[in-house]
Amino acid sequence: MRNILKLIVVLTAFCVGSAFSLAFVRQATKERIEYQKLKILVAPAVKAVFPSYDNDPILERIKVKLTEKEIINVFPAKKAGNLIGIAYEGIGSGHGGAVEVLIGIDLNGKILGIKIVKHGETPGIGTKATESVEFLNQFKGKGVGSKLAVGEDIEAVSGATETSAAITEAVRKAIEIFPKVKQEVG
Amino acid sequence: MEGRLVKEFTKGLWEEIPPFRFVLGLCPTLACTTAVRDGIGMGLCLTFVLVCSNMLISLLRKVIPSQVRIPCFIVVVATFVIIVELVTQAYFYPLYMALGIFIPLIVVNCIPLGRAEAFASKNAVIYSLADGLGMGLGFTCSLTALAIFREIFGKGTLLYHHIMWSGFEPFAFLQKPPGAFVCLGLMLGIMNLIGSGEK
Amino acid sequence: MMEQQVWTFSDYIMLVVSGVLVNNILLIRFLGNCPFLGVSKKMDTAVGMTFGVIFVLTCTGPITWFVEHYLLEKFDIVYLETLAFILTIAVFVQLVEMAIKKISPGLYRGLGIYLPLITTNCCILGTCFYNIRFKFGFIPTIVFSFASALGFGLALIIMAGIRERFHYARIPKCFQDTSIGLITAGLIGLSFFAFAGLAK
Amino acid sequence: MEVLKATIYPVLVMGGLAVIYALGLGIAARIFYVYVDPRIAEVEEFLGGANCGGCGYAGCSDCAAAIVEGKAPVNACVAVGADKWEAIAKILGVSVEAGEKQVAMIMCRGSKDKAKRKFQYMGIEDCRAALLAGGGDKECQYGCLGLGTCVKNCPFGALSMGEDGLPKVDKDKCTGCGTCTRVCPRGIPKLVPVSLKIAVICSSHDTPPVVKKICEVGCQGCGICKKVCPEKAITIENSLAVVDPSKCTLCGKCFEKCPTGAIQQILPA
Repeated sequence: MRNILKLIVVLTAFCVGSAFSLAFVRQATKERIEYQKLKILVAPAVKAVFPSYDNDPILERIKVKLTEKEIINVFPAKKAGNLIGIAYEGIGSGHGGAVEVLIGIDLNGKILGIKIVKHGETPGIGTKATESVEFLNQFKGKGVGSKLAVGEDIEAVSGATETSAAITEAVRKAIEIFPKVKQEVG
Repeated sequence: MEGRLVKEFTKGLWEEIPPFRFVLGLCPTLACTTAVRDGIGMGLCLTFVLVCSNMLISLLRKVIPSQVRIPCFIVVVATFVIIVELVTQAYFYPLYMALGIFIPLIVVNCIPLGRAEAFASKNAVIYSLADGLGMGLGFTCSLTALAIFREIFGKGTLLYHHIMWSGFEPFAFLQKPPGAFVCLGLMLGIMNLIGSGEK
Repeated sequence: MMEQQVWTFSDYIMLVVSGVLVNNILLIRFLGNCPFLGVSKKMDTAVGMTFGVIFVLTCTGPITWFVEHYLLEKFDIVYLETLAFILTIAVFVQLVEMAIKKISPGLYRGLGIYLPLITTNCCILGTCFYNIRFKFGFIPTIVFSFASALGFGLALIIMAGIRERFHYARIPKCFQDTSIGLITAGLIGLSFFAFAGLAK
Repeated sequence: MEVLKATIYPVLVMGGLAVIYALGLGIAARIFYVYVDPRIAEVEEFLGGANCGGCGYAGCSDCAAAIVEGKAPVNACVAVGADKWEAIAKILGVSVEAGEKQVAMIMCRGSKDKAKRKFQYMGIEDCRAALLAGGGDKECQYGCLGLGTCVKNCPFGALSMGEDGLPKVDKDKCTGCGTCTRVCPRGIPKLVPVSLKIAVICSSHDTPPVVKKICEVGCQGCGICKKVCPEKAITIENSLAVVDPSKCTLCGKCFEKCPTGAIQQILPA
């Protein structure tokens, strides 16, 4: 019995010590890791949706609480210290799962540009829409007050209707929350 | 004492250099040597883990009961591995992405566990430090050497700079997994040849 | 293959083909090379090791899956994955070793000596990580773990068959043993490339 | 609050895991406790340690267990001498039943100049490999191929390859483990009692005319020795003379009469 007790005490002590020290390392590196991950994933998209800016939108990201559970990252673009626009993601459901679209919006709610961040669409079919510059450029200039519906103010890429609709859905959803986001970002 | 310190340090660099003389830790040697940056990165990660775990185990060697020493060693090594994982993720993200699963797998790399069992649990802290540093750097050198060869001839680049002449057609085979095996096998053979010439 | 919701029977077949042949854990994914070169000198030991790995991996795969999803994710401490997994594997292997020793001494004689080696076999821990990273559900986890172990065994046994013949071959002295073993492994790996395209 | 949570959760979870695992191991160690006879380790100390398999068990520790359990005699290990057997017997508290030391003997005299070759073999230096190439280079299908597979496999270094292309046995080093007998594709080395005084040093079952043609020193099975032996100790079995050492008085008549000298008195080395 004493042997078992000794076993438990030693192993537990090691594990607790290890977990304790790791918790600290984790807290020290957490912010940086999130920044690095976003930088790889989102930074190219941010560059694509804004014409020009001179800050690091990833570093200055703002967390906006939409509801109790839903928190999104908002990336502000600045020029000479003045906020010129914000970028954040909208999600639509496509053929192969979620389609994540980053949209850049100026302060008046006008879309500056959009870029697909992540999708699972079929190569050669759905990707016709995700890669079409013409299709994506249709969104430029639209914004709060636009209908944003396929067949009305957005023309779908033929052969990739489903994906076109998913992208449009993502943009529409993002625009819907714009007033709230703007209020938070201020 | 100084003489012994130097000896413990240098043995890892040639006489017992892993993974050539000690055929241990082959998985990262094969997987993380497609580019020089990855090879050096992997080597340094392992060196850090090895030095830290060697020192800590040497410090605690009188506290750990022998029946549970292996689980304890594993916990110590795993702790440092997670630290490395978090730090590379925070500061060297591209390297972290390139090495992928092989960073957490340092835990089961035979080198840290083997050194803990064979050396650190029996020797004083200072010697364990020298041993860990020597072995780690030896491992780094081996990986770098293999990576230099594979990157130059497999991709035609060195640290991502093109260095071969313009018409150079890279041997893609060297970048593929079987190329890694063959390459390491040949290098081991050459090491043996040099080693046997010395005697 | 990833994040798939509904798994049909043919998906499982593809998963096995992929695990055993296309993405062979030893030759293509580079996991478990130390025991691969260590115990492939004789056929008997290779077969013993193979059964050990198949058994341990098929059990630890699902166990670590539970640890990940019902413990680590719940408490938001996924970064402790490495520590929790290796501890689980080490303890499991030791338990099995003790149990086999008691229940079947004959089996212990054949398998027991390989069990301590299996703890530090990176193909076990590596496959457990892959199960999580590929976001497999519970059943695919079991299938993939088994397929990986089978792939390991296949490569190991092929290698042992070839290495036994090294006795009769005239190999230059400096290339003997590990060196020629690695080159042979490379050539086997090259032949496994022929399976590429058979499954994802 | 957040920071507290982030510290306490990992500590609690890992601590909990450790307690459960350690408890499991501790309990399992108790449930699955196996009594290992300490004498097994003691006995193993005295065994050869070469895992030669001469005892018929899977290895030295296996043999030690068999000895302790009484399934194998205390002198089961042929690789060590009588003093070790006595030590083992002392551990177990029994006496040694006498068993004579056995040594290997090469049952062929067909050296390079005495036995004819079919062709010149230039392949891998291994008798088993040579046998695959047209059944070996010797005309005699029973004789020693002389490529030294037995020499390479002897765990005690008791065999060496002689100038004449036949292996030589060092009787002092030989432990009678029988490895050479097992690895030789033709079974040329045979285990014989170390005190053996007379033997027919040939393995050929070829008929007299065949042997006459291919080997100067082989036993032809002519039967002259059988005729001259006053004790009727010699028989001819399948064209090969066999001596019964229990009947032989070493009178020497057969040595004189044998036309090829295959039957020999064994002189102490």
